[in-house]
Amino acid sequence: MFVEIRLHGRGGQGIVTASEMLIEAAVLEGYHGQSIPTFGAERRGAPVVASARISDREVRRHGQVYSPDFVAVFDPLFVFRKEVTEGLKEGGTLLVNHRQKPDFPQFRVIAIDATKIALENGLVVAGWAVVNTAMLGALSRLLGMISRRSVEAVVSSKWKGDLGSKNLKAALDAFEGVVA
Amino acid sequence: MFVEIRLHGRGGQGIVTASEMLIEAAVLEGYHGQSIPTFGAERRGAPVVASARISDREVRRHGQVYSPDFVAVFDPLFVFRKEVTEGLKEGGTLLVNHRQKPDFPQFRVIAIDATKIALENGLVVAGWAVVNTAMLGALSRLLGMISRRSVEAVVSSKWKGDLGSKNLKAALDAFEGVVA
Amino acid sequence: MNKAKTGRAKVALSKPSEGASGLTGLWRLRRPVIDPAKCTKCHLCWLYCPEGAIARGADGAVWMIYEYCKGCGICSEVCPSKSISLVKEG
Amino acid sequence: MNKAKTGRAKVALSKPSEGASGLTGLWRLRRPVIDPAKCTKCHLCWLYCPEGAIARGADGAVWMIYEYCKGCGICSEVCPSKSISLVKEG
Amino acid sequence: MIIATGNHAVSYGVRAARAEVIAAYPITPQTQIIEKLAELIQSGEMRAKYIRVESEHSAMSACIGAEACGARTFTATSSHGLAYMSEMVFWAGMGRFPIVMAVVNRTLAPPWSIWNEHTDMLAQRDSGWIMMMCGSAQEAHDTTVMAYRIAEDERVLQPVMFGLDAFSLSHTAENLELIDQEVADGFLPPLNPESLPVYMDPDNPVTFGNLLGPDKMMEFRHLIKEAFGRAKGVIEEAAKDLSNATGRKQHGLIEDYRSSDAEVVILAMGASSGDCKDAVDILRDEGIKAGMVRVKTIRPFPGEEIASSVRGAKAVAIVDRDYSYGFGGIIGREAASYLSKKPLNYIAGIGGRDITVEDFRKIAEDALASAERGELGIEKWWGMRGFEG
Amino acid sequence: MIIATGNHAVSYGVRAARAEVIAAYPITPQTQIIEKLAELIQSGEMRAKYIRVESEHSAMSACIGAEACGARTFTATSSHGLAYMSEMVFWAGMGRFPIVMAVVNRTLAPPWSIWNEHTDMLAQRDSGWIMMMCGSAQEAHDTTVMAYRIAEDERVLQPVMFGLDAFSLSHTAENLELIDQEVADGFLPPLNPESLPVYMDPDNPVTFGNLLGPDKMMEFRHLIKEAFGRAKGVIEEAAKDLSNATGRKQHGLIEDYRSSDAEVVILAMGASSGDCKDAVDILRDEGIKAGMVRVKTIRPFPGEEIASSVRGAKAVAIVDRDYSYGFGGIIGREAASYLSKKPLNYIAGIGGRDITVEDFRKIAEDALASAERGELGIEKWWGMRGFEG
Amino acid sequence: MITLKDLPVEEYYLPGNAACSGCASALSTRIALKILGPKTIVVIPACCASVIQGYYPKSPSKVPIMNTAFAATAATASGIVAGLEVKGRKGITVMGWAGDGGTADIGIQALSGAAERNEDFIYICYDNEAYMNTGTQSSSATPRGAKTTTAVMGKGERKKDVPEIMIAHDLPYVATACAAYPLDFAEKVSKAMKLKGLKYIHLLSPCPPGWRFPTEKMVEVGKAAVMTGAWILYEWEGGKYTLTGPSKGLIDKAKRRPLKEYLAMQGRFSKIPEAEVEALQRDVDSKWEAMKKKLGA
Amino acid sequence: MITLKDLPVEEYYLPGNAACSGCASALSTRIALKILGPKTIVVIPACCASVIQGYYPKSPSKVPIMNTAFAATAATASGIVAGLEVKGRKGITVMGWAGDGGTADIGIQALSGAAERNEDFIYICYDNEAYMNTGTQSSSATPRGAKTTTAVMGKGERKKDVPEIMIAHDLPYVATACAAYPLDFAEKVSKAMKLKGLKYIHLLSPCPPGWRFPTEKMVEVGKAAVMTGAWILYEWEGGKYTLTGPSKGLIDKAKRRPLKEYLAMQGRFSKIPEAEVEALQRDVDSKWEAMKKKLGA
Ligand SMILES: Cc1ncc(C[n+]2csc(CCOP(=O)(O)OP(=O)(O)O)c2C)c(N)n1
Ligand SMILES: Cc1ncc(C[n+]2csc(CCOP(=O)(O)OP(=O)(O)O)c2C)c(N)n1
Ligand code: SF4
Ligand code: SF4
Ligand code: SF4
Ligand code: SF4
Ligand code: SF4
Ligand code: SF4
Ligand SMILES: [Mg+2]
Ligand SMILES: [Mg+2]
Repeated sequence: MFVEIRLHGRGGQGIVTASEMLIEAAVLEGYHGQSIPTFGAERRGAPVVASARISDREVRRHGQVYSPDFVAVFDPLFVFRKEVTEGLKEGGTLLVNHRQKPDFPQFRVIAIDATKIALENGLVVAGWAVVNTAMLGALSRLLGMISRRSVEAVVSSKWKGDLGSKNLKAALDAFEGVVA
Repeated sequence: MFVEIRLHGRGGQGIVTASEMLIEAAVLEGYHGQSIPTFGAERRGAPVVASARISDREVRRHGQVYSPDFVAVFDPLFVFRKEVTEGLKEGGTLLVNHRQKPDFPQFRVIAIDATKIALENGLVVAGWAVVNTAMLGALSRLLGMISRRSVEAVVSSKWKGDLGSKNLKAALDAFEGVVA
Repeated sequence: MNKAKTGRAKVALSKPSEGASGLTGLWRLRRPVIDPAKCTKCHLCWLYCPEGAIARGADGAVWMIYEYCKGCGICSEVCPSKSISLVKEG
Repeated sequence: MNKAKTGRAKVALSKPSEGASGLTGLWRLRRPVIDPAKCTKCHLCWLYCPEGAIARGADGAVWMIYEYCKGCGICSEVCPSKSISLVKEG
Repeated sequence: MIIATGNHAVSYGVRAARAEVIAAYPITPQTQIIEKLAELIQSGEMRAKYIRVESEHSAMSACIGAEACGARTFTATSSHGLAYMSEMVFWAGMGRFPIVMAVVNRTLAPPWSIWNEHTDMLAQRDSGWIMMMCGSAQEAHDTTVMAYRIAEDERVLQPVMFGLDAFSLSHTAENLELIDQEVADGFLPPLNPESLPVYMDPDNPVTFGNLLGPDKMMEFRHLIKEAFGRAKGVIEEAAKDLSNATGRKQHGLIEDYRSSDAEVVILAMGASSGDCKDAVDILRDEGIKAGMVRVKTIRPFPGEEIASSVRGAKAVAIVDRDYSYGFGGIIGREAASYLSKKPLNYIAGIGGRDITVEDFRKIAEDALASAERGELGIEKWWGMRGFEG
Repeated sequence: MIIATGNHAVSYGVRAARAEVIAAYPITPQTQIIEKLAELIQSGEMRAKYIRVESEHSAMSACIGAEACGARTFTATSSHGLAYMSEMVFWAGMGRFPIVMAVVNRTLAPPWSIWNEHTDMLAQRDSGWIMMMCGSAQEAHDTTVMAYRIAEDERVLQPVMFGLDAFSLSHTAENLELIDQEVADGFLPPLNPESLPVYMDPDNPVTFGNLLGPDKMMEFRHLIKEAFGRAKGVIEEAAKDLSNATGRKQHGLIEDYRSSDAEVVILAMGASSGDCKDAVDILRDEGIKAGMVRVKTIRPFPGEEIASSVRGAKAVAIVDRDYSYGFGGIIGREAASYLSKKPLNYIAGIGGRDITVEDFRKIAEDALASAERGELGIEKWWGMRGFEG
Repeated sequence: MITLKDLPVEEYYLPGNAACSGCASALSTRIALKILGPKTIVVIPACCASVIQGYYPKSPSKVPIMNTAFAATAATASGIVAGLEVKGRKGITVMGWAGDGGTADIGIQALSGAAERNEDFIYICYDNEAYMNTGTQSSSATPRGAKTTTAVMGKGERKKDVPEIMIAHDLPYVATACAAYPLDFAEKVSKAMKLKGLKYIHLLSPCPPGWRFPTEKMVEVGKAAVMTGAWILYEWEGGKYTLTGPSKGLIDKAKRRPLKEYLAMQGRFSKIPEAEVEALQRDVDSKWEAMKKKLGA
Repeated sequence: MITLKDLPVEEYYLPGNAACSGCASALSTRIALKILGPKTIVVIPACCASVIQGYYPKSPSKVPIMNTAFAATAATASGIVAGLEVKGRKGITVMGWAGDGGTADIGIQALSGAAERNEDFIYICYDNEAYMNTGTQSSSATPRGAKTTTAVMGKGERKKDVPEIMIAHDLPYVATACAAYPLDFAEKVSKAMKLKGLKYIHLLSPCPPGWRFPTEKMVEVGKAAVMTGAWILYEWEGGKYTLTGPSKGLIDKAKRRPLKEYLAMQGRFSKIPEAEVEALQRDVDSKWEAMKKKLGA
């Protein structure tokens, strides 16, 4: 088993956190994982990318992910940017934070309104809907190898108290709500 | 022709200047020359050494002089220090600034009272008798290949005015006065 | 490349251009919108816009260059006549 | 050397010693000489000697450590009773 | 098992090693290391003093001062920071202060670039430091602890720096098993001030560093040379001991990967060595006898070890993510000086470009083909793109 | 014909080259160079601006700034000064500022030592500078002028540093023929701002040095690599032109001395190469076919040139007055990477010890004997003394 | 006095650059270049201002920028001044533009050296009170109490007073400014431009992500710094101090707003203990006492 | 007040060292160590004081000396302080001893950094007003008019005022001293030793070969520096300036000897034009005017 995932979002949207939590969850499931930020001088709001790998053996390679099996788009505005689907394998999964499902015939496209979930759970910081936990939940579910329990464990260990329960709720709402 | 010379004196006594003037004079005679200070962190008053080479061909080597043909001792007090005669070739010339000729049977020893010549010519700076021009004169004469005219030229180009004539007088007094 | 081939040296030199970092308007979460009726043409918004993303017309009217406006909201805060409102993007 | 052989590391470390730069008295051109008769044992010469080359006896008498005295002449200058004269060396 | 970036893996290693004084200056992509350490110290999880110095030159100077008083010290830097402290890097090396430093390898400007290249660290290779290079977050963690053991070993007593590839290792989060504190303590005894070459003690006053004339300097420098000679054994020993203590295979001088019977051996270094291993496996599956040798230790340079590992190969492809202008790939040429058959030198990943599994696969093929054509001893810039800059 | 120290020979060379901005910081044994320049400028004998900077880092920074405005610049330093400016040395190299710098080679501390060793300059060998090494005061003078021609050549446009051995060359006064100003002006045209890679001009505003991602950096760095490739030809051309202009034989990449038929060739560098020549003559007189090859240029490294010069020899003895701990003599190992037969590497003169004519004679004999015993590829520390430090 | 109308409409620092939304430093660059005009060469070390330029092959700057190493701003500028001089290139203003880290910490040696030589350029330190480009580590200009990634409980030491240090160098002109008062700043840049020698301006630059406040509050935060007296606007010329802008009216402590209003606006001072707030308030008060003395008031 | 009798007879800096005959710096090292005593660690960068130690394997120092690189004094000392602290080694005084070049020029970054962190050591700058160890090149502390090998016509710029710069760092203690007044200096070292944090003393150190005067005149030259007012002896503590020693009596210009007496004693000011002497005299006078203000006098 060797899965490569790429996350697209904006600086400040927490895609690196999401990708790290994702592989933390994978590790709880006994997998090896890797979370790779592409790092530049990007500021809050600018487009950023992170990637992740999950494998049943040690992940040895350290290059970027060029041909992901999964792509997750955290920002509704980014869905149609061309770098988003670049290299995505045919038949690969494209998870988008969007109210409705965009049309990409060559991919398995799944939409989830992570922004709504975030807002419903009161996850707003400085005007930003914090979508990363919702996206984490949805992505975990779609990947198939990550259990609800692991998502729960990872989110709960990251945030405590009120913030913890809000994030947990968002992650689980998405985990349950995502429709493949 | 290849002659190696070593000069012993104190920091501040001008042995590097003397050795440079010596080879300047040699160059005027058409020779190649080299003047090598041994440089340390020595202060005014501490023992110092310089060496020189005169040759009819380009002097290519840059190492210190270990087996001089000539040794000149600028400071009366240093005459019996052991490093002074170290390496001096048998039969080599030992020129000392001293009132009387010390006894070194294996060398050709020549004494000149350079201090007296300096004082006579009013060459005193901060309580120091400036003996380097007198020593230059004597050494040039002993080397054989440097003419009175070259000594004159070198000293005159180095100092002008009153100081120039005092130094010139000292150098020539010594040139003439030294008894081989 | 030609220059390099013929031996002309070359280092990376950047040329002045708007949008050197792309259409930074994309970074925006909130859009500043001017109400021309309220605007007194005082130009304080222009003065304070960190981005230089507010243009001034010959008649003194001001407008946002949305390609680049990052949506900081400063113009709205400094406007003495409260002519600029911030509208959520997307 | 033994230590180095057995693998014990070693850098150059210097130990405190008088005459670290040799018998610096040799550098001297003038020798300070005290006239004990004039000396009031005020110890200003001791205070001001840059070299620390003036010793003080139990009775307050001072003398030069000629091995190291560089002959600067400062002691002579600072002596209020003019007890120190400078005598040419050699 | 936790998840941590290569940088944090280093911070945790520093904690496990019980470093006592940390003096560091921020620079991308090293900041995570020191931010985590500051947090561990200020939250009381780690007993150490953090000196917020005003530059890297001062960081290394402070480490030297602290080490001279018997404290175990740590610093971390990158690229310009390392170049800026270079004078003191030599000072620590020639003064034999067993400091440990992490270097996140980044391209030197101009123009500004924050991405991966190894030239920054390699440029310090004459400084009297033991130099190592990590291949994974786990190795970064383990190497941190090992570095102190090597540096402070009485047979060595030289500082140790180790490299992490910018971002691809420094910021990539991976599985990480922390070394238990007891295991660390067993493996790494406390620093014994008595063993330090320089120890500032008013009760036993010495002057360190005053002038040394040409009469003895060479002999003192020869002692350093000897220490580096012994270091090879000490490194292997430390790797073996830590392997035993942690149950994880630790590498000392080099790592051999399927190279014993290989026809083409790639000499790789750093995080991309993992990509290289994947390429080797693919090539093997395709029937090509490929292998890899990884340079774990750069100083002392494992020239003989490399030579013996690649002896049987038809082609040796040395991949350098660094360059010495007017000379060549640094590892490539250094290794070549030990090899009887000329290797091929591939310059790749300069300025942060990825070296992918596919690149390694193609490099191996290219090297084999070149060898068959008898074209050896050649340097190739790999992965160059069209250039209309 | 005058008499001048190696240092003053450089100062006069700088005057002949009409350098316009000099920014330098004093350090033994370089001080004579800049003191003479300050004197020439302040007495009105030379038209230039002297910037009394507060450190070497600032010296190089100021040179970079001045060069970027079209001024011909110069600096000089040594050992710690060079290490302290290292970051800016790379800046000048990667930024392609055709600055010229004299380096008086001195041992790096601790302990403090002001004497001759080449490690200081060699430690900068990855910085993108052309590097040369002088053998006499005359060569120091001539090389100063040549350096500007090479640096500013449109095929090169990289900075040039050249070395002088501390004291044995820097402070030794020798016969010196000054280059006539007209000859210098003919040989070295004025710096053309148009040709500068970086020129700060508000009428044509560019930004120099802002971020460059991994997408193009490698291509820009490859341009530097190419410049170094072309530099070999440019150096030889400059040497030939200056030979013609001055009537003095100038050396470009290497100097061959009686090596064509030699059985034993010594590879030497710097001022002691003269002692080596004397040794070669003595050996020849004794019937031993000895020869010398001198490394004049270090970057670009004349590996092929050396290899072809020593091809016929039974034994090649490379004498290094430098050392890379945990590796070996730097020139020795760099050259070895080009040689098919392994050379012998003699480490000598570390920390300022003299390498005498007698030393070279014995090294040649030792190398021949070793070769006969089949003992090659060995490193020997030469001239070690009893050590009870 | 420079008024809004005096500022040219032309932008020399173009929109679409890489500054964070709400960046005071970007704003001030814009303003400074409007005053200095096109005949300017700017020297910038490693800092946010180098990253704001974005990536090759584009730059927002219509005037030439010489990026240089972190410690090298003032030395590089010295070289540029010398190069222009020997080449007879007149009428070009040279400006160093560096962060607080690049000024107060690693760059102070070069700055102090250039100051003593009285090199002819303008040096502007935009002070966002931490190493922002690398993610908010403490610098020597970080104020006491502020949390950074290397001072997770708040910094223990006081802010280094760089303008005072520069005054001790006896320069032709030293001034403080604040990005929230662009016209006051513009006035000072304009004054500096007309003098020969080294002119130093220390500009407080509120930084939304680093100080942790919403982007739209940048001007308000900057004004609060001045109105609470935490930051004093003044000029120093010919040995004489002069307060400028709103600081003129704040000598009387009663006119100053309580410091805690300023602190409360910023996340970096969150959860700061009351006792610490009082200590900081005392620091402010005593700084004003000292200023009063200097003013001879 | 410390009197001659309070000074221990024991020498911690032994005779037979490599200082020049008549060296004020060597004298002052002797005095400082008498006050600090054996429980001291001294940090010395490249300078005359490093060379004065002579060659391995001997050293004149009875207290440990850590020689360090030229720019690194204050940072090395910071590390030593930290090392002692974490190892629980108490009761040891750390002293940095550096020349004016190593303080005012290349060392100012590290010093300024340590000052802001308020590291617990004493920093003494012995100021011989040039790079003496390398043969008298100008430093930023070289006074205007003085000839050096890099300013053959005399330096054009004024002396950098390092004590004022350190005062701007708001240290626990800053003082000036002069080697010709060893007891005044001893008093200041003794005071510094008792305070925590960074204490800075700037010691004028007449240098016979560098300033070109006969060795025996060292004390006289030093006294002339003070009595002409060219060098002011003062302390600064808790924001307050206090004149010490003979400087106390020199506020009134009439009490000060004319500067030219001081200049005339030294070869480095030989042939200085009369106009320049007057300008230098005005500098002195205005420095005193400024001092009067600071004293609140
Ligand atoms: C020698 C060196 N050390 C460290 C760095 C990393 N670095 C780049 S920018 C920066 C922070 C700059 O802080 P400041 O000067 O305050 O400017 P700001 O980023 O806050 O605007 C640091 C630490 C570097 N580029 N060079
Ligand atoms: C980085 C570096 N640059 C230059 C030097 C050379 N150097 C050694 S001592 C010295 C002069 C020191 O001057 P100062 O600090 O005033 O002390 P002084 O010698 O006058 O007592 C210089 C320039 C050095 N050792 N290191
Ligand atoms: S929101 Fe900010 S960037 Fe946009 S126009 Fe207003 S001030 Fe400018
Ligand atoms: S600040 Fe408001 S009133 Fe003034 S010009 Fe802008 S929109 Fe109009
Ligand atoms: S002459 Fe100088 S060194 Fe000698 S005792 Fe007197 S003061 Fe001391
Ligand atoms: S200074 Fe004079 S009076 Fe005083 S102790 Fe010395 S010799 Fe005696
Ligand atoms: S971090 Fe602060 S100073 Fe830097 S660009 Fe962003 S807002 Fe501006
Ligand atoms: S040069 Fe001056 S400061 Fe240096 S040792 Fe000599 S007298 Fe002392
Ligand atoms: Mg900042
Ligand atoms: Mg000095």
